[in-house]
Amino acid sequence: MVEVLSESYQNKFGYEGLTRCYQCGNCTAICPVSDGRFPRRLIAHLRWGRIERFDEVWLCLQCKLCDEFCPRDTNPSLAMQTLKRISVENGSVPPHIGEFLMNVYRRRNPWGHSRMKRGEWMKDLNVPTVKDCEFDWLWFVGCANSFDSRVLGVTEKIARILNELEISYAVLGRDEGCCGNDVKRIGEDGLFELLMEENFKVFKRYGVERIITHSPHCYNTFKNDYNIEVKLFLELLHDFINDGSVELKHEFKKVVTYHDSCFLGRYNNIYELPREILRSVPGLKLVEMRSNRRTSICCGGGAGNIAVGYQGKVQPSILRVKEALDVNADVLAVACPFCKIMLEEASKSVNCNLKVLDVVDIVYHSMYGEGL
Amino acid sequence: MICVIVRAVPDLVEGLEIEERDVRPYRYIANELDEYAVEHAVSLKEKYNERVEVIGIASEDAYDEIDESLYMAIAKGVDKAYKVKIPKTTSYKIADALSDFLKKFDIILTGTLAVDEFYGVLGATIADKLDIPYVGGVRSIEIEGDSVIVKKELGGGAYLVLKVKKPALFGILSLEKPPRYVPISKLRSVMRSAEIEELKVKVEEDVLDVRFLEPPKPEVEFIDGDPEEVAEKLAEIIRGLIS
Amino acid sequence: MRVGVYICHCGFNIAGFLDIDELVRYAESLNDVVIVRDYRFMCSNPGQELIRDDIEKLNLDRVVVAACSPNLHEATFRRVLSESGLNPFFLQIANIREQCSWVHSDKVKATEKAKRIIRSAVERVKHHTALESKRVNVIPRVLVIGGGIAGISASLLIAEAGVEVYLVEREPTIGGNMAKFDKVFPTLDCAACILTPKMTAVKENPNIKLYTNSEVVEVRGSVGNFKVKIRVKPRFIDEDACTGCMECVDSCLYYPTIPSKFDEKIGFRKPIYMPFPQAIPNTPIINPDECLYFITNKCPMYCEDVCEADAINFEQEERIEEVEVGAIVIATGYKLFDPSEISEYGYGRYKNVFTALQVERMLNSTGPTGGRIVVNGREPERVAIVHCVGSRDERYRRYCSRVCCMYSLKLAHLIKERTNAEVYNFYIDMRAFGKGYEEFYRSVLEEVKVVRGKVAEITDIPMNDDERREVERGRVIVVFEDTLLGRVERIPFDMVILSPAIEPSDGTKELARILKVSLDENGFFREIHPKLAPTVVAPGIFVCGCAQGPKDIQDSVAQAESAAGQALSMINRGFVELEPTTAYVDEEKCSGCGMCVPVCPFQAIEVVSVNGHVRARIDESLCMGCGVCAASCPSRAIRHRLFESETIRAEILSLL
Amino acid sequence: MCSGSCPYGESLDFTPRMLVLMSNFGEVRFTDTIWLCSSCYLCTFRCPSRIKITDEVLPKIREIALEREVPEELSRTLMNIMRYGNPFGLPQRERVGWVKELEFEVPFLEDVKRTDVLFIPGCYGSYHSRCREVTKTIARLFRMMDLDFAVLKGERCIGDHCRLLGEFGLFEELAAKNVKLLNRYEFNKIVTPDAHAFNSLKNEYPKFGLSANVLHHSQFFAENIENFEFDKLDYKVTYHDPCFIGRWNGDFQSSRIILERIGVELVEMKRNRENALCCGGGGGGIWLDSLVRSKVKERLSERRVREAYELGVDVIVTSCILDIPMFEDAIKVLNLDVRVMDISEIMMEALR
Repeated sequence: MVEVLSESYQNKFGYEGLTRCYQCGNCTAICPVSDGRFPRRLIAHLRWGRIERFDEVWLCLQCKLCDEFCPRDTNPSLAMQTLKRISVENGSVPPHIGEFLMNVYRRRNPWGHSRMKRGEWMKDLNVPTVKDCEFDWLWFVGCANSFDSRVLGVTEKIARILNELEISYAVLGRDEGCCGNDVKRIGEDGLFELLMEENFKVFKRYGVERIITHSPHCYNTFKNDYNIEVKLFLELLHDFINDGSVELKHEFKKVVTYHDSCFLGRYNNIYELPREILRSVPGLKLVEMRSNRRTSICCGGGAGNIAVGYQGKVQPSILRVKEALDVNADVLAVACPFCKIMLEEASKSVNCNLKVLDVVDIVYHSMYGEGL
Repeated sequence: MICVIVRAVPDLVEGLEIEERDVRPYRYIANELDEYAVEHAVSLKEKYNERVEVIGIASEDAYDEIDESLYMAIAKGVDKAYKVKIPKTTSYKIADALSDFLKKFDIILTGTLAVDEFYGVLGATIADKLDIPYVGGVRSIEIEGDSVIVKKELGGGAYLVLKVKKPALFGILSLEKPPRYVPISKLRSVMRSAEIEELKVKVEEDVLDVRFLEPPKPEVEFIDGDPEEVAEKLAEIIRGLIS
Repeated sequence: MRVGVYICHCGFNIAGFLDIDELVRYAESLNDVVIVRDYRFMCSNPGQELIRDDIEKLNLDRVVVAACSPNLHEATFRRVLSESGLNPFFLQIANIREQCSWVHSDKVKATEKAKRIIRSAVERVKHHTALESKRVNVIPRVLVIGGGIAGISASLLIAEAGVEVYLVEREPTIGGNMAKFDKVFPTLDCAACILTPKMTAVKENPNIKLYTNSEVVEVRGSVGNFKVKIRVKPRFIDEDACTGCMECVDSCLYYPTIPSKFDEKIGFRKPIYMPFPQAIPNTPIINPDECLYFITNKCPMYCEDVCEADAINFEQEERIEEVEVGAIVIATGYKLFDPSEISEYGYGRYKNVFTALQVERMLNSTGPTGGRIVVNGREPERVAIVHCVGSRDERYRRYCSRVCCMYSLKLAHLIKERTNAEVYNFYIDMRAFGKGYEEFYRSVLEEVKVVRGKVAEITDIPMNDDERREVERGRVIVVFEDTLLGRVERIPFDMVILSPAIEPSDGTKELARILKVSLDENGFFREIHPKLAPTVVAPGIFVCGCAQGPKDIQDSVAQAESAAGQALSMINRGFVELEPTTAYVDEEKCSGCGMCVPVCPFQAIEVVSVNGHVRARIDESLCMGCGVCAASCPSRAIRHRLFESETIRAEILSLL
Repeated sequence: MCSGSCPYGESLDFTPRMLVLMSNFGEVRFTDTIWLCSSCYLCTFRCPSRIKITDEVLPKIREIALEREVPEELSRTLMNIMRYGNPFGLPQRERVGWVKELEFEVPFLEDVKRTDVLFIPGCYGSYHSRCREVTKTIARLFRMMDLDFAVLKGERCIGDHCRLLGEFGLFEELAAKNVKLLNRYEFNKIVTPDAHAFNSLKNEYPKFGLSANVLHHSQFFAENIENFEFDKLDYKVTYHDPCFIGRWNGDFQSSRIILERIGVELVEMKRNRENALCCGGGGGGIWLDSLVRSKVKERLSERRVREAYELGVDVIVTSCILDIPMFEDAIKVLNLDVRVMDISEIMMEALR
């Protein structure tokens, strides 16, 4: 479908960076997953006001790497998000993204697990729910940490740490929904609003004012889209390590490299926090990969790709694992459940000894000397 | 005119609550194959500009939950939606009840089967009541004058291409491409503006008792140990089976 | 003789390619060479100091500098010689950069060639004789040719310094092309608001003598002392008497049907007309080729009747005025390339296709449409602006016309503002190089579409029914490839504006011939050096504005004032030093045949009677030292200072 | 510029500009739209940087394409040229079959050894039944002029299409053979009605050692127009500039001189002279009809015929022998009522 728009095309798309673009192609060159057809070329299309069906737009992971390299502040990732939004509005969504969205819509999680089972992870744990106690903080567990067996261990560890630190918190259990961060990145604004309204309703019902979360995806959307007070679990951890409430007694004698999550790093400028935590673990040697901090590459799990895996030819997770191997790291530390899922799979598929661990895993080990 | 019959069925993902004389689903959703039928009807509308109507049938419990699927059908392009409340009953009674309403349509689509009706007779029964042809297991439909050309799946990748005179009823089994995605904002605006007409039809209740027959648990034995031990045990078991 | 040889490394320009040590060793072996030195930059102060010291301490009497072209630093090293008490002409430059290190690929052979060049310079310099430079007084008046913004700026600056200026303009009014504009980029100032005060200032300045409707027909003499003939064509209206009331124009019974040159042929005028209301001089003009009085002699001559100032004078005749000036400033400006040469663009064939200047006139409130953009009787809804029409094109003009990108953007902005049409700019490369230009480009980007891709064709042949309808609506179809998308597109437009190349004004060649200066490969006046003397064309002749090459108003004014400064500096000094390398006549040998007289391009030779014998005589103040006469003389009576036969012979023999 | 100029530009997967870029980068990608180019030279003619797209860039990429994937109809034709020396796969002795159909004898250069004018009809002029009529007409006109002319029995395909198709090996072989044959005999000039043969003989064969004065028949007749007395023809005609005569060899005038002399009413199509639209037959296009049909909405020949027809002319006059089958086919497809004539045929008609 071709639409030629004559007037105020930029307003229509709600993307102002458009006219600033001078088509240098930096974004395309830097993009780890681009096949050369985006973002530059698609911005040219947008500029023209000609919108057609672009299947390649779904290769974009919304990792914002291109934004970092744009000399004109064009925010190509926003252009990609805009194009995705237009595609969604026209109903042209590739099957794997459609499935992701339908799962979130029907079951409030990307995998299509039963909503009833959201609280199952805490069956044997002593985790307070909002229904049965007073609390200061709501721990928003997040979809991955609630369902995915690969990161459930992290969830359990967080629960134990929270309990032992005697923090006044509670979880929503079965009432927890999906934060909608990736739904928004896909451009499904209607669904995002639905989720946001629903979440706010739940927050109001239980008097939630402040949120702790471990997932950078939840953190990002709560902070920037919901505008609600939110704290990253790692921030909490960092504070406790600093004031001595958390004692890191056990040595972790490994070479560790840290992979920046896009939603912590480029989206929210949190680069040093996880690194400081890692540095305070005794025995740990922190090394940096070739691309780190601002230039870090994505794990491939963003923008709706977490449920079925990234569909492109280039698997960024594998690139990332190779980078970690290049610096002879034993452990690839992550701070995001999505990254953990993607990178762990990549590490298995390249058949190497690289262990992918959450920062929480490492801290937990250092605190209790177990759990690895 | 095309009509699609959409049934509300238990959402198996959410699970069931099994009681003494009843099976209670936590939640209902539209039968997946019926949604495929909607998809087919909408593409026919796009291709041949046919009017498409949809009728949702749901039990007392599912009567509200069927709405969402009907609205989604409207968002996809269906012209009108009806719904009918039915008690616990068999396909034969449903067919009886609906045949009057369905007379005016020349193409009727529905899922070949449903998760609560694996024997797949609803379509066939209705066709029988209306005295029109029925083809099940359909993958694709094209209209050619007053006939319809359908591809029926035979399994193993084989197809049967049939030419059927209208009116006819087709049981849909699959899609050629995945169902289209409906943006939620569109769905929500449809929910605000469109209306679902409630069809008052008298359906006799004739199912009195639903029981859950628990299948016997198969005996599973995990063999532990190092490979040699495991092999030893395994060999023993196989020997036992053979002799 | 004591010759010193100085070999310059010129950074890596020479030393990076030639074997300097080898050259030094070789030069030391030459006869009469007493010292050979090499240095990184001989032209720098320490380099010059080396030569000075040696002349003093080693008593050198000849110097050879092996370096770059003599065009660059011959003057520098001559000064070094004369400061050290040596005659400056005891110098020879061996050009081992332009003629050697820059142009060869074989290092060994190039070094060998450099040796020869140095040897020949050494042999030649020994034959040099002492020459004295002559001083010539400078006439404190300046001729400015061309009354556009460059000519006006130069004239005003010179006149304000109290120096008399003759400003010669070919058209009936000054103002040039800038007077046609509506607004100027990037500030979007009103062009008239900038220009008209300056035009009036020209008129009012007592030091400026304005000749409009006039041409320079002959220039004799040389720097400091030019004799110029100006042809003043009749205007048939007395400029001094005329009040500019325009009654005569109104009364003329001829309908305005003649395409106006000033309005780029989209507006029409009568045979008696004023190009535009703010014209300077504010006097109409009668074109005798169109006026009924001149053609048929049967005209009621209402114009004469209505003129209360009695300014109309049908008897006016062409006259030649002679003036003497010390310096000349060329400011002849540009004209647009004729896009009808590019047949695929259909200029002249389609009513929808315009040149940028035509659109400037349309946009101008004093223009033929009163500032409205009209195509086929209505406002366009979609407008294409095509950059680089004829520029950067091997088939037409190879150079970049430099201003088109910006004025095209300006037109895009103005059209968007006036008509709210959809505007597309088709460019190859967007060149927004000046101060504030990039910002302007960015702001225009917000409102127009820019497409990278040269328009291939403008056509009215439809490909399908949609296009047929568009063509029937009076649109033309523009075919192009969007090279950023790699897709060929066809889009119908109401209006297509071509931004043609800038090329030298008509008559540039003729003027170059009159002034005896050279043009570059593109037909613009050639400056002596693009960096060292960007405004100097020849001694005493300066160039500014688009006569030197395409440029925008800012640069034209800056260059005009630079040229004015050059002229003023010369006049302020009061004299110029003439190269003594002129030709002279050996009266013993001269037979007075007169062969040399017609070949001299500077009219410096005449045949006179000396003691009853007919002899050629060379006016050395006019001689530019070209040597044509010496070559033409059958009895070898004309010789040339510094280029005596023996000198050249020595030079050539040592090369072999 | 090039891509926008290309008459098939919108149908190309890789536009001429991209081909130039590819050959600069040395990385070649293509699809079968590479065969659409009918070597009309518009891109090359308009190129602001004077890049020889038609003559160099495209054939080089096609040469690579030939090694990978060739449309079936093309490979068959090239095979025929290689085996039989003509694209039709007809025997060599049939090449001069048309001579027997004439009412007078035409000498063979192989027999007479020397002649004034060597007449080379080219493959289409020799084998194609409609084009043969043109060949015979030209021979008759020569006869009327009492011209000393002869034809060759042993000539092979001149091969201009092979060159433009990137089949350089075949072209070189053909050229070498033909030059060897030609250099054996004496003649003053070569006249050919095939614009493609004309181009190759004039511009490419000198590289293989031919030094001959080559004329197109329109040029030859224009030069000798005084030898004919015409009756005024009451036709309204338009003239189609063949790409190889007009754009590429700069001769827009010869045929128009003849037409003016005949006295027909000549109206010009909108795209004329250097902007003329190609008939679509060049660069192998005449052999690739089904490929072209599958790739484009309307073939060039159809576009061109329609353009001419809209002028309301009786006859489309052309001077390239390939145009006749191309246009006549298009006229049949479009079901129009207009004739196509070679310049020689209209001369002959005016003589009667």
